[in-house]
Parts: sequence; structure tokens; C-alpha cells
Amino acid sequence: MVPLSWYIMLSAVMFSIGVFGFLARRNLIIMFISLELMLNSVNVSLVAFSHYLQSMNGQILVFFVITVAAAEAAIGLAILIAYYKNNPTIKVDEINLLKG
Amino acid sequence: MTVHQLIFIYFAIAMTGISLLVVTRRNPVHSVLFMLVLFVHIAALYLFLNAEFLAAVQIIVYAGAIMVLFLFVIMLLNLRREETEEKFHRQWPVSAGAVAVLAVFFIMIVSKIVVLPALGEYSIDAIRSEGSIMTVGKVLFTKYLLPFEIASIILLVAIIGAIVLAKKSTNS
Amino acid sequence: MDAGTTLTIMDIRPFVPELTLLCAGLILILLDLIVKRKEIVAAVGVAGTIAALYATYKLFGYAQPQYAFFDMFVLDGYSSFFKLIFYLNLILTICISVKFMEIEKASCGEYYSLLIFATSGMMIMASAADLIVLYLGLELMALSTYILAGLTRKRHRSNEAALKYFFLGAFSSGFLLYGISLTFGLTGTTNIRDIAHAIYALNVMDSPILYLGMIFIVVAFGFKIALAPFHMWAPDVYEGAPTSITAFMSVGPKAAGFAVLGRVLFDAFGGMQVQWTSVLIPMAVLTMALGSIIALSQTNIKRMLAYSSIAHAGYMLLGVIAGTPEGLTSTANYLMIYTFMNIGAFAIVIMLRREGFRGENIEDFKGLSKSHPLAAALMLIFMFSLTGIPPTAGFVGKFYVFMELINSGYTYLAVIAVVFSAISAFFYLRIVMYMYMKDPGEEIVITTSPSMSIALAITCVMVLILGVFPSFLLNLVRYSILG
Amino acid sequence: MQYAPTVNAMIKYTLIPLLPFLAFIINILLGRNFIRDKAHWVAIPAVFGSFVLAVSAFIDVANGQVINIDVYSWIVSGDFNVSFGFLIDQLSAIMLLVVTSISTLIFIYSVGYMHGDPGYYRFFAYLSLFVFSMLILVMANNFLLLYFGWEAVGLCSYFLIGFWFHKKSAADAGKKAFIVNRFGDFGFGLGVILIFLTLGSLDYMEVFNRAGGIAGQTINILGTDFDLITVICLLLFCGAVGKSAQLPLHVWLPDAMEGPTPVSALIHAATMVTAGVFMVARTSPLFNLSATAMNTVAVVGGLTAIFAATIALVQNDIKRVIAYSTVSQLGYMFLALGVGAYSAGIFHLYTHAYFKALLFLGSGSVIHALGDEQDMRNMGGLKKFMPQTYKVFIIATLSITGIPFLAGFFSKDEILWRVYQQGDLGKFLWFLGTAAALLTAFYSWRLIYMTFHGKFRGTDEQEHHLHESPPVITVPLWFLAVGAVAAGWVGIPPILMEHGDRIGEFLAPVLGHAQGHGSHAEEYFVIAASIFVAVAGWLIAHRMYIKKPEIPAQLGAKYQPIHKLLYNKYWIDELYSKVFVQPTLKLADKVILGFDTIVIEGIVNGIPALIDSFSQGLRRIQTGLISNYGLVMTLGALCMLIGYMVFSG
Repeated sequence: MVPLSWYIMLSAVMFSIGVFGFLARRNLIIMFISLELMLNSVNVSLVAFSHYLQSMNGQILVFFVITVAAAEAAIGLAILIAYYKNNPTIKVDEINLLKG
Repeated sequence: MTVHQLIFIYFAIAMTGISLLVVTRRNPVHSVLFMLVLFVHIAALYLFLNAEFLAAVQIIVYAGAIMVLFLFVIMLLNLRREETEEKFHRQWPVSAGAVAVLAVFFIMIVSKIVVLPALGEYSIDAIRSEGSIMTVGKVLFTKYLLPFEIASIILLVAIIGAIVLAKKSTNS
Repeated sequence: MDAGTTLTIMDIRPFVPELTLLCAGLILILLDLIVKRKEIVAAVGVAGTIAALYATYKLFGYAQPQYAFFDMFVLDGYSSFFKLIFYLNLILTICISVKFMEIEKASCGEYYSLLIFATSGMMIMASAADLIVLYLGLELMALSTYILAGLTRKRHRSNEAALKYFFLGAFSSGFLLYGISLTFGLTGTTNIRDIAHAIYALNVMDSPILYLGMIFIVVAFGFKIALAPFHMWAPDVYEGAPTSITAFMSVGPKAAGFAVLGRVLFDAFGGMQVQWTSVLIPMAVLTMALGSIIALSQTNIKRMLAYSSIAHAGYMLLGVIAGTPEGLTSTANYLMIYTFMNIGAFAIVIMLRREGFRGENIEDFKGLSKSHPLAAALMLIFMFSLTGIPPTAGFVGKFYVFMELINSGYTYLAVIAVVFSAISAFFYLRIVMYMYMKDPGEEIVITTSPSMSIALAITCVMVLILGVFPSFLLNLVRYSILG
Repeated sequence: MQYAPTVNAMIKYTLIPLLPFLAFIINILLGRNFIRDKAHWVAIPAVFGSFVLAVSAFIDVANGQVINIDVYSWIVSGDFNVSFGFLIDQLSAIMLLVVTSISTLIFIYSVGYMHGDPGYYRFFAYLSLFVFSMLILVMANNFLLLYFGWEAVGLCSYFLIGFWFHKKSAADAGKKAFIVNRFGDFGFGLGVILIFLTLGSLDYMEVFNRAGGIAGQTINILGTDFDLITVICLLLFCGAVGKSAQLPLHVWLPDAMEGPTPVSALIHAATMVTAGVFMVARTSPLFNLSATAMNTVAVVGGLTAIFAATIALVQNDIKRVIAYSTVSQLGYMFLALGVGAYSAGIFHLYTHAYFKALLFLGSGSVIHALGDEQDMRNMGGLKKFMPQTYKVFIIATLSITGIPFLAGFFSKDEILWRVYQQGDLGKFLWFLGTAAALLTAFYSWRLIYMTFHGKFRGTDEQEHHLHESPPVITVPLWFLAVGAVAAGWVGIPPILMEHGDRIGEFLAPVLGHAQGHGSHAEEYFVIAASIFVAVAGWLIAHRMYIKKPEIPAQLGAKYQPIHKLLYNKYWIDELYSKVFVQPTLKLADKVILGFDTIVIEGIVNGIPALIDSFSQGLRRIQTGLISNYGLVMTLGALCMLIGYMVFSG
């Protein structure tokens, strides 16, 4: 059998890559995709826990996470478009009107 | 090394590689496409973990809806400058360092994880006897009814929000 | 009623306040289609809130916590008290918004329903007995606030605020989820009470995995509360968002964050108090320091109030650090007082806003006492209260937190807090100085409305009354939380 | 004996301070736009209401109902309990009567005096606030509330001294009063804190009950052991020295005369400055435990009495003469307190309030008539223009100089007799007091003669406008005159009348009886001596200013150094300036050039600048970039993780 820790380590690696993408990329859309990557890594760990603990909680939470991710995507992209209309850039380092 | 383990190792390497590709592609469209490949892998992994329902949801909702929305927005914004400019933020080496340290600790800690609590009632056989969808459905509409209803409000808020933020002009 | 195996209609009972408010939100969406005047929409929203308040009042006073929906949801004094804060926050925000959103040309019915949905999310957070419900409540609140922050779509600053809030909020949600996942993986449950039992039963108090899970959860809550170093979004978002939403955000999500922080740390991770205390202490000191010091050199009043709100979050955290139920009580008490004084201060800022004039610079307050003595006097009271000068409510709030802290043996923290509190006097009193000791620059015109007057009257009277007669509130919060 | 008060009684006692406070709120909020020159219609009924309630409270106390009740618990947290409560006993009942009755009369007087002032409503608002604070100070049943009232009356006093803030001297005087009082209040605050730390309570009764327990304990300050109670008492007395303008902190009071005359009368003569006397009397159970503290009080009081009287001899500003006279009379009160004759001190406080308020208001009437002229050298001969003012002035002067059967006679005599009984130190202090009485008689009559007798020395225009003040001013004067005559009849020495010392008996349950023995012969001697000096002072003044008006100038020329010394108030202001202010400046200026730019400026501007630049630096962290914020969050989480790894191994 595959040990539980392997799944969780995989998920940890994916999570870290997602964090890296969020912190290092300039393109807002790719940052957003990195966020989705983080969420997916969590989902992997949850499903793995759910399987190994023979509990349903994890799977149910994944279901809700996917739902929320969909809602988040809709709102996030709407905000992005609203921003882009006024200020046509999606480079994160050009978005610093508010600072100090 | 069992077959299971070998298959897992393939998935682990593939998913790590694809994840890296997702966050390093210059063109966002490529990123989204690699993300789709990743989702397929994740869905397959769910199948190994006895979560057929989630595997389907992963493909239908994540790949089919969310990522398509991403693609749609990328097309809408029509990003030409992406080709020529710097991919990474100025702080990326610091980020990379921090994330590397975090990942090392993270992996060190979770590598020790073992199953501690008493096992629940949803063993592989129990799920198999009813089918994954039925099991999930039963739990979702009894024990998790309240979160389910809250999720519906969240979706409603998302709809309202998207409309409010994106509609042409206010009526006042 | 304990965890049943079947759902009955009685499960609805503890959920009635949330249900009432959600219904009000839905009604507003429909009402918006047929009613032209937004004041009516706002009034219906307030009526719905008052109905929910009444429901909470009727349900208040059970000695035992009421569990419902298979232990997903709990109604107890603790959550009821926080709901009271949310109701007040909602009502006061609606009151100060009506005229303001018209001036911002962003008056729409959805604004009010989103406020209500956000508040419902906070209430669900406060009452969550399961991490899944907690997560969903948090997302309901967060998603609604993201939209609200960006509601003035024509304004670049508002767009940017929403964008920052959204991205960083989603980032922190990722941490929260990982924290929940690890906790679930180690304890086999997501129910808050069961987690505590499992931690003892499995004897995993010292498990690094659980610690990691707890840290990730604290990161997410710290983000909502705006605790350093997770506070950095706050000044930008507070400055960019429409002022009424800034007022709403500076109280609601903060209070909700403290509600869940208290519940999760005390109930779920009660066995790991040593660990989380040692995490929270540096956070509290850093929060107070950054908030108080950076606020000194601000020129925009919304931004200054943002840093002030960060500093206050630091003081409130001290009550949690005290680690006793009494300490948590003092935090809740502080939050209630903070609601009044902070929304009051923002209300004055909103009054300066008019067609073609932002009124957000501290300079704009020059000579306010000459042209509008009443507004200046109110601002003076709010500033005194935020500084913590007796006999205003702000003093009472700080006093109880510090007292509980000292009772728990953290005298040095109390001393540090007093020092930063003294530093903070500089920037609050600077506003007072501008209002009373400088000559007016250009003419100041104040925009007011009946609802605004009501909000100001409530906040001002409460700040003074709670300063002079604090025992009323204190008895309420003690009765609610300590039973 | 204490009785459980009824709800009605509680409302009554709460209303006493509350009425003036309401008047303050109404006037300050609505005064500028709505009430304007009708502010007195708010303030006077409020104060009068307090007066009526105070009379009723006095009757209650006289019937034996001493009340000590916590009206409201403000902060309750564990062992720490801060309550607002009132203690209405014999002492506070008398103080209530004094404060409210004099306030009422002075409020009425102010209607005439302040008529037409642009800050009319503001004046009444501050004055009402002052009365509120003073009543709180008097009625408090714990040290914290006392301290609150103490600071609040001070604050009102600074506002009112600087009431005409466009006048530079007034603004400066306000500042001076503020700074000088800081010294005293600092000590007072330390004393209160020390009481709390050592006795664990701030409630009067608990403190007094527990005080016996710490008798004999010592406290180590800078390596030397001091008696704890003595230290506490001396710290408290510091506050009294500041507030009641005793040596060496008396310098602010004469300058405080820059304020409007009703303020001088109410705050700087009748009530606030006597707060120090009241406080020492109130804390007499503590002072009784420390002989050192008591002797200090007595000596400071005696020295101040004579010292201020000598200065008053040669001043030419009419209000300054009365101000130094006030300092001197306050010295008498402390003299009495210091020898344990608390009730004699309070008795003098009470009679002094009437005749001194009368003197101030009378001089206000004169100043008003002369168009704000305060220099007595430009007055003279006002007797025929202002007969009423003249008459009340004579009554007040007879009273203050101690002419038999007027108020001042009984109270001053009581003090001198009690002092006389206290051994050698007592004899010496008695001598000082009697000498001061001689001086008092002299400068008081000098004031009368220079102002009201002889020929008018002012300008023709002033003479043209001379008039008697309107009834709104003179009627309160006559009321006060009645007080100045009759107030002393409650304290007739037993030697002259059986059971005559009613006020002493009344106060005895709170303040106890003065100790000491003396024969009847000695007592008659003391009385005779005071009468003698009162008459002697009068005669000397009469001779010098009526019979042979050239004498003062000759004397001044002959004893020029003394005259100069007195005229310049012993150069105390200059001394303070030389000793404290100028050396600092010189040191900073000459000795170490550049020192000031580095250290003084460094401290004054440096710390705020440092914090500000620090703040500016920290602002730069806030780059506005999402990625940076996310990185900081990640690093935060990482730090927590590393911290855990490091500390848990």
C-alpha cells in the first residue's frame, strides 16, 4: 500500500509550488491559477485523509471547496475585469496606487 | 515496491512537474492548459482514493467550468505584452528561498504523519456497497445539510457579485 | 438538544436569526427591482436586521449551548454576543451609507443585500461548531466583502482595493484549508468539540503536524483580524474601499475573526494553549507596534484609521492571550466598544464627503470646530475614546483587557500595550489639534441625512454611556460568555 | 452613626453636584448660538438649587444622618474596585454650605460684572463646571474621586485665569498657575498611589481604619529609611501647598488675579484655594499619626501667614493686596491644622470665605467703577461716590482684622489660642500669628484709606464716570456682609459664652477635639493681644495715611532696602527665575555651546522626529504590492514554524 504520508507530502509539494507561483509571478491571472493550485493540493490531502481515515468529512469538504472555488473564480475574475477596465494592466507590480 | 506505489510515484512526479510548468509558463493560456492536465491527474488520483464522485466533479466543475472561465477571461483581456516582459516579480528569489524553506519544513513535518484516530464507518467496502455518489449524497443531505445550504448562498452572492461588478452601468 | 441522528424541525430553531437575516437579504434583491428609492431598501434591510436581533434576543439566555444540524451549528451566549456586534455593525453601516452611496453614484439595492449576506456569514462563523461550517461562513463573509470593497467600479482606488483584498484573502483561505485538512487528518474529525476530545484522547498536544495545522488556521484568522504580519492588506483596502464599507470591514470581519479565533483556540486547541500563546504574543506586540507607529506619519484619515484599527486588533488580541474565559470576555467587550467608536469616527469622515470633494485628508479637518462645532465635538469624543481617555468607553475597553492580562500574569505585555497606547495618542490628538487649533482652509460643507444623525447619536451616546456606566455592558458580556 | 440612605436621599445628594454640571453642559452646547447673554438664567437657578439641597443636607447631618455611600461602582475587576460615592458628614456639610452659598452670590454678582463680555456664556459655563468639580472634591468618599475633583478645579481655574486669553499677562498667569501646580499635584498623585500600594484601598474609611496598621513602618528612599505615614502625609501636603498657595509655591496666586474678579473671589479666595485645607482636615486621621508632618504643616502655615502679610504691606495693586492677604489667611488655617486644631482651621476657612469674597467683590466694584483701574495710587476719595461699596468694605475689613464680635475675630482668635497652647513651638508660632495679625490690620486699613479716603487721584475722565455699582452687584455684597459679621457667632469661645463653640462641637465627630491646656488668664491674654494688635494696626494706618500722608513716602525712603524687598515680594519670582530657569538657559547657552542644539533640541524635537522618521521608514514596507504582502504573510508563518522548531527542539 501507499502510505498516507506520501499523499500528504505530494500535496505539500503542490501547495508550496502554488505559494511560489503566487509570490513570484507578475501576471495576476497566473497568480490566480496558482491559488487554484493551492486549493487543489488541499483537496488532494483531504481526499487522502478521508480515504485512510474511512471518514466522509474530507470528501464533503472537498466538495464545498470546489463550490467555493467556483464562486471565488467568478467574483475574482469579475473584480479583475472591473479593474482592467479602468486601468489596463494585470501586472501585479504595477498595481500600487495604494501604499504607504 | 508494489504496483500501487509505482503508480503513485508516477503521479507524484508528473503532478509536481506539471505544477511547476503551470507556475512558470510565460503564456497564461499555456498555464491554464497545463492546469487542465493536472486536473486530469488529480481526478485519477481521486479514483485511487475511492472518491469517484469527486473525480467526476473535479473534471466537470474544475476543468469544465472554472478553467474555461479563466480561458475566457484571458481571451477577453487580450494580453499582448506578456510575450516580451519579465515573467517573475522582482522579489522572486526571496520568494523562492522562503518557499523552499517552508516546503522543507512542511515535508519534514508531514512525512511523519500516520493514521492515528479510530477509523470511521466509510470503509472501502461500505462505499463500494452503496456506490460513491449515493454515499456522498446521503451524507451531504443529512449531516451536511446546513453547509450545503450555506454553499447555495455563497453561489448566489457570486452571481450577484459578478453581475454588480461587470454590468454596463448603474441605473442611478 | 444534542447530536441527533435525524433532522427535525427543531434544528431550525437556533438557526432562526441567520435565517431571518438571509430572508431579508433575498427580499432586498427582489425589492430592489420594484422600488426606486434606495432609502426604502435600506429601511427594509434595517427592519430585517432588527427582526434577526429580536430572534437572537428571544433565543438568548439558554444556560446550555444549543446544538443543531448534527452538531454543525451551535447557539450559545458567546455567539449571541458576537451576533449583537454584527447586528450593530450592520445597522450602523446601513445608516451611514444611504446618503454616501448616492454621492458615490453607486447606490444600488445589491449593496444592502451584500451587506446582509456578509453579516450572515459572520454570524455563521460565530456559531460554527464544525470547521466546515466555519469555512463556509468565512467565505460567505469574505466573498461579499470583496465585492463591496470594489463596488464603486468607476474608481481606480476602489478597484485596486477589491483586487488586493480578493487575492490576499484567497491566499489566506488556502492556508486556512490546509490547516483544517491537517487538523482533520490528525484527529479524524472537523467538529470543534470532537477535535479537543481527540487531541486529549490521542495525546497529540505536542504533535508538530497539529501545530502546523494550528498555525495555518491562525494565519487565516490573523488575516481577517489584520494582525501583523498578516495585516498588510488592511491599510490599502481600507483606504481604497468606499468609506462606509471601510467602517463595515474594520469592525465586522475583525469581530468575526476574533469570534472564531477564540472558539477554535479555546475549544478545539485548548490543549495547546502554551503553543498558541507563544505564537500570539509576538504577533500582538508587532501588531500594536506597527499599527501605532506607522499611523503617526499618515496623511489620509482613512489610512490612519486603518492603522489605528490594526493597533486596536493588537490590544484585543491581548485578551485572547490572557488565555482565560475572562480574557476572552474582555476582548468581546472591547470589540463591542470599538464598534461604536470606530463607526462613529468613520461616520464623521463620511460627512465630509460631498460631490467633488473627497474629504479624506487629515488637512481637510482643519478648523472644523469653527465651522461645524458639533461635528468636531463628536469627532473629539471618538478620538478620545480611540485613544482610551476616561471617561469614554475606549478607556473601559482597554482597562479590562489590561486588567485580565495582568491577572493572567502578563504584566510586561500590559506595560508594552500602555506604551503603544500612549504613542497612539499622538495621531488621534493630531486630528483634534487640526480641528480645534488650526484655521479653516477652504470652506467645509457637511453632508448629513436623518439616518446619519441617528447613527451618530447612537455611537456618541454609547461611547459616553459605556464610558460612565460600563457595568451594564460588562454584565451582559460576562453573562453571555461566562454564563 | 451612619444610616442607610433612602433613594430620595441618594437622588438629593447626587443632584447637588449634578445641577451645576447640567448648567455647564447646557451653556457650553447651546450658549454660543442660542442662550448667549441669558446664560445666567441657566447657571444661577442650578447653583441656587444646589444651595437649597446643601442646606437640606446640612439639616440631615445636623440631625445625625451621616451618609457614606457608593453611588456607583465604575470599575469592578477582581480586587480592584473604583466606586464613586459621597461622604456627607459634618465636615463636608459645612463645606457644601460654604461653596454653594458663596457660588450663588458670586454668580449673581457676575451678571452685573461680566455684562456685555463676548464670552459671557463661556464664563458661566466654566464657572458652573468649577462648582461641579468643587462639589465633587468636597463630597468624595475616596481618594480617586478627590483627585478627580482636585484636578478638575485646577483645570477650571486655569481656564478662568486665562479667560481673557487675548491679554498676554492673563495667558501667562494661567500658564504659571498650571506649571506651579504641577509640582504640588505630582506629589499629591504620588501620595495617593502610595496610599493605594500600602493600604490596598482608596476609600477614606478603609484607609483610615487600616492606617493604624502601618504606623511605624518605614519606606526606603535613596538609601534612607523614612516613616511611611510621614512620607504619605508630606506628599499629600505637597498638593495642599500647591493648591492653597503656601510657601514656597505661593507665587501663582497673586498672578492669578489676572482673571475676572468674580473668579478671584470664588476660586482664588473662597473655595478652590481652601481645598488644600479641606484635604488636610479630611485626611486628619493620617496626619494625626505623624508628628513630623503635623509640625511641618504648622511651620509652613505660620511662616506663610507672616511672610505674605509683609508683602501685602507695600503692594499698590488693590487685588494683589487682597491676594497676598488670602495667602496669609490660608497660612493661618494651616497653622491651625498643624497644631491639631482642625475645627479651628475649618472655622476660619468658613468665615474667611465670606469676608474675603466680600473684599474681592468690593474691589471688583471699585475696579468696575474706575474702568478697570487696579492701582490704588490712582484711586482715593471714592467714599462719596460709592457709599455702599465703602460700607461693605469697612465691614469686611473690621472682620478680617479681628475686631471683636465680627466673624474674623472669633475664628482667628480660636486659632491663635489653640496655637498658643502647644508648648514652645506653639508660643513662637503664636507670636508669628499675632504679628501677622498686626500687619493684616495695617494693610487692610491702608487699602481702605488709599482707596476711599483723601482726594481722587485718577484722571478727570475716570472721575467723570464714577458711579455706584448697580444693585445686581451691591445686593450680593450686602448678603456677604451679613456673613462677614455673623458667620463667627457659631464659634464663640466657651470662655465668653457657655456652649458658644457650636461649630467645634459640630465638627468634633469628624475632626476630634484640639488637645492642649491653658488657664483662663492665658486665654484672656491671647484675646486681649489680638484685639490690641487689631486696633494698633488700625491706628498706625490711620496715622500714616490720614493724619500724616507724607509718612509712607518718608518711611519708604528711609528704609528703602526693606521697602524694596517687600515691594518686590522678596524677589521670589526673580529667585526662581535666577535659580531654576536662567542657569538652565546659561548652561545650555554659554557653557556648552551646541549642547542645546544636540541635547535639548535633541530631546524636544529629536524624539518625535525619531519616531516620525521611524514611522516614515516603516511606511516603506507597505509597498502596495500584493506579492510583497503575500511574501510577508508567508514569512510570518515561516517564522512561527522556525520558532517552534527552535524552542521545542
